[in-house]
Amino acid sequence: MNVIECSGLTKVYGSRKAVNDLSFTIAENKITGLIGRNGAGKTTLLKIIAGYYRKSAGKITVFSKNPFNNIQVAEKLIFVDDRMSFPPALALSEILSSAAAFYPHWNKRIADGLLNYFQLEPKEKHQYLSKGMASTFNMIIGLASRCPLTIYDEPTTGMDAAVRKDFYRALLKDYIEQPRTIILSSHLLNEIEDLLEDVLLLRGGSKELQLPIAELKHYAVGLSGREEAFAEFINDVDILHQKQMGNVKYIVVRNNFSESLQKRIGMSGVEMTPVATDDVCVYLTAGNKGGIDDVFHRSE
Amino acid sequence: MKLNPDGMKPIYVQIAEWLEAEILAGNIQSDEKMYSQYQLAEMFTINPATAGKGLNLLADEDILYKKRGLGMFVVSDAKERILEKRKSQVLKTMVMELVAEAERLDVSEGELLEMIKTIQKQKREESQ
Amino acid sequence: MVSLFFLPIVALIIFAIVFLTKKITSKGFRYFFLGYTAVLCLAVAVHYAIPEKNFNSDLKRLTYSESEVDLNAMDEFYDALYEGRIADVEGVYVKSQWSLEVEENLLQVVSRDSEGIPSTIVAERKETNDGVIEVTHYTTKRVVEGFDFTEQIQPYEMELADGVLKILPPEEYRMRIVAFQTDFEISQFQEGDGRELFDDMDFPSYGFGEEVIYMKIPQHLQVETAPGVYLDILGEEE
Amino acid sequence: MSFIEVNEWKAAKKQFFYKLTAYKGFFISLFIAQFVALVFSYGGGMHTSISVDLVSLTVSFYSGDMLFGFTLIWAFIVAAKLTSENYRNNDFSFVSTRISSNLSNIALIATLSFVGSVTSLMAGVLLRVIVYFTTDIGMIYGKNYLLSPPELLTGIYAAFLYLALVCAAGYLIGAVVQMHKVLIVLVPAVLFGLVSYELTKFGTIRWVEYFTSEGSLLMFTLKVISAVLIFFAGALVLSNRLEVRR
Repeated sequence: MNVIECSGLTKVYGSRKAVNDLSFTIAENKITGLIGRNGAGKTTLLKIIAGYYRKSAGKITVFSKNPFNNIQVAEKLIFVDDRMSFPPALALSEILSSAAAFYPHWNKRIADGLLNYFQLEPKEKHQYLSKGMASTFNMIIGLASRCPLTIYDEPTTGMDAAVRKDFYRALLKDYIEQPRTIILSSHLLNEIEDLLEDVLLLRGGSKELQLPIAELKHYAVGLSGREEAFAEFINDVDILHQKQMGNVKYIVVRNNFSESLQKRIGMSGVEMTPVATDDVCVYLTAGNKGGIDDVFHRSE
Repeated sequence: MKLNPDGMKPIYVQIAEWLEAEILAGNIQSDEKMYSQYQLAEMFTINPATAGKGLNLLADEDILYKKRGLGMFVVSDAKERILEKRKSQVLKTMVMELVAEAERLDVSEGELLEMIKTIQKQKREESQ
Repeated sequence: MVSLFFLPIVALIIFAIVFLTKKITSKGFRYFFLGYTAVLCLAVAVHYAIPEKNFNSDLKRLTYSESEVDLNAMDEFYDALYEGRIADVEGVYVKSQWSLEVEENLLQVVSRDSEGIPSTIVAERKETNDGVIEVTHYTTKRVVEGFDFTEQIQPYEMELADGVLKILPPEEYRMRIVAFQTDFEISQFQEGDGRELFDDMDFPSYGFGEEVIYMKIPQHLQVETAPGVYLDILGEEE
Repeated sequence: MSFIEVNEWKAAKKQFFYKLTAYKGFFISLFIAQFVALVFSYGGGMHTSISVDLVSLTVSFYSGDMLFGFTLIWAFIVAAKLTSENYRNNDFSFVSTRISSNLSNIALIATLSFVGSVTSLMAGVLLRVIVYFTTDIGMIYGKNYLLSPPELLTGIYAAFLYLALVCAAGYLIGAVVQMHKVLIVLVPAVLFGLVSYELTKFGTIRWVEYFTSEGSLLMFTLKVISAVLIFFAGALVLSNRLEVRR
C-alpha cells in the first residue's frame, strides 16, 4: 500500500515553482530519504504532504486523501522540524504530556527515557533551549508520537555529531520496534544513507530520481584514463560529472553498461570505479556537469 | 566490524561478506539460526531492508536457507560453498585485474607466472 | 420565583469553575486560579451577609410625593414673606426664636468680620415701642440632592449688646457620602435607574430650601446694616 | 454543521484542553488587569462636591466600570493574539486543521469570556466589600450598594455577551490583519477613521450604540449572538485559506 501518491504536483510562489510537476509514490513502512540541495523544494513538498500548504496544481494523496486541511490525514502524521513551536508557558515535561493526548500510540517510556538521556531538564522552557537542544527535543516528540507517517525535515539542525549518531540509532531502534512510514529530509546523504531504504532526490522542485538505496550504489560509475582511450564508450551515455587531472580524465556516467562492455572497458586500460552515493547525489543535483571548476574554466 | 558507508561496496554486500566471515570463523555453526534482519539492522544501525537484502544475497547463493516462520539458517556445507564462491568469483576478478595490469606494464605471460611462483615460494618459506 | 430561575445559573457557574480547575494541569496555576476565585466567592458571601439595616437610614432620599408640601412652601415662600404671613404657610418651620431687649434707639446689624449672612433678613415694625426685638428663624426643608439636612443644620446665634445685633451663621454642615454606581452592563437593562445617581428625581436636581430671619422690631427703632448684611423692612422699600 | 467532521471536533476538544493550560498566561493577565482595576477603582473613586447655603455635600462614587473596561480590553487583545502566526503555529505542532484550530480557539474564547464576566462582576462585589470595611458605614449610601442576586447574574450574563462580542471582533480583526502585512497598519487606521467620523458626524458611534442602547435583554442577546456568529464565520473563512507554518 502506498502512503503517499502524487502526480504532476506543482507549487507556485509568485513566478517561482518551488515544486514542479512532481510524481512519485512512497510505500508503507519504509524509511525514505528526501535528498536535495537547499532550495530544491524539500520543505515545500513536505509541508504539502503535511497539509500545511495548498498545492497549486497536480494531484497528491496521503493515506488516500488530499492532505490540505484534512483532519484524517493530520491525525496520522507528525511533522518535525526545527521551527516547531510550543506555547512559551509550557515546560518540556508539560509539552510531552500534552502531546500524549494528541497521539494514540504515544510512547511515554521512550519520551521520558530520551528526555533523561539527552539531559533535557523537564522544567525547562522550549524557547530557552539551544538550537541543537530544541532539535533534540522535537525529535523526541517525533519518535514518541509513533505516527503512521513521521516526517523529519532536516531534523539534525544544530545537533552535535554525538547526538546525531544517537538520534539515528534511536530512530532505527524505534522503527524496528514499531515499523512506520518515515520521511527524512537532508541536504546530505552520507550520514543517513544506512538508515534509508529508498531515496527520493529532488532538483529544482522536480524529481531527479527515486531508487532503493542499494541501487543508488550501482547508479553511476566513474571512469578514469586518457580521454581517447574511453572516447568510444561514452558516445551515448549521460555524463554526470567530469574532471581533468593532467592527462587523465575522470568522468562519472550512468551505469548502464552491459557485462561484456564492462569487460572491454576493463581491458582497454580505463579504470572503472564505483561512485559513492553521496557523490552521485551531488553530481545529479549540480547546476552543470563540470561542477565548480566550470566557473573558473570560463573565466580563464 | 565497522561498515564503511563511503566505501564502494553497497552496505548489503558488506553485510553479506561479514556474515560469511562469521560462518568461516565458526561463530555460527551449520544448521544454526542466522541473525534476523532486525538483529542485523540494530547491530549496524542500518535499515532492516538493507540487512534483509544481505541475507537474501546469501540465501540466493544457497549459503542460508529459509525455514518458514523461523528465519534463516546456515546450510550444512556453508563453509565449503563460501570458499568455493570466493575461489570462483573473487579470485577470478582479481586474476582478471592482474592480467590487465600486466598487459599495461608489458609483462609477458611467462614473467607473470614466474612472479606468482616466487611469491608462493616466499610465503611457504615464511610459514615454515 | 426569581430565585428558582437563577439557581441553575449559579449552579452552572460553580460547576464551570470546578470543571476548569480540574482541567488545568499546571499545579501552580491551578492554585492561583482557585485562590482568586475563592477570594471573589468569599467577597460575594460577605456582601450578602451584610444586613441592609446597617446602612444609615438618614441617607434615605426624599421622594417627590414626600416633598410635595415642601416644594409648595418653596413656591409660596417669598410671596408669603412680604405679605407678612410667612408663619401661616404649611411646610415652613420655626427653626429657632429669640426675644432680645434693646435700650438704644439705633440698632446696628452686623455679622462676623467680612462675612455676610447667607439668608434673607426681613423686619416688620411693631405697633409699639416696647424695646423688644422678636427674632424668628423660619425655614423650609433644606434638601440637597434629595437628602434632607433640615435637622442637621445648626441654628444661628444672636448676640445683642450696646445696640449692636450680631447675627452669626452656623458652621457649614459638611457631609461626605460614599455611593455606588451600578455597572453599566446591569443598568442598561434596568429602568433608567442607578447609573446617574442623582438624576432620577423630579425635583430640582441640585437641591432646594429657603430660610429667612424674621424680626419684629419696636416702632421707632432705627436700623443700620453693616456691608454684606441685607435687611428689608416691610413697607419701607427703598 | 456538516462540513466539520467528527474527528475535527475531537481534535478541537483536545486542543481546547491543551490551550487551557498552555495559555494560562491569559488567565493570569486577566487577574492582574482586574487587580489593577480594583486598586484604581478603590483609590481613584470619583468625587463630586456640592455646596449650597449651609450645606456641603461630597459624594465619592465607586463603580465596577473600570473593572469591566479593563476586562473588555484584555478580551480584545487576547482574541486578536490568538490569530497571530505564533499561536497558529503552536496548534500545528500537533494534530490540527484550520477548522479544529479555530473551533478550539472559539471554545477558549468562550471560556475566557465566561471567566472574565464572572470575575469582573464578582470583583465589583469585592470592591463593595472592601469599601464597606474601610469606610464609616454611616457614610455609605445604601441604594446601589447592595447588588441583588438577580442584578449580579444579569450583569454576569450581559458582561459575558459583551466580552464574547469584543472577542469575536478582535478575532476577526486579527484574522484580517494576518492576511497581509499592509493590513496591520491599514485596518487600525480604517477603524480609527470610522470611529472619528461617527463621533464628529453623530456624536456617538452608532455601531457601538446599537448594542449599548438596547434595553431588552432578549433583544440584546439576539443582537450579540448574530454579530458573534458573523464575526467568527468571517474569521473561519479567512483562516481556512491560510497556509500555516511558513
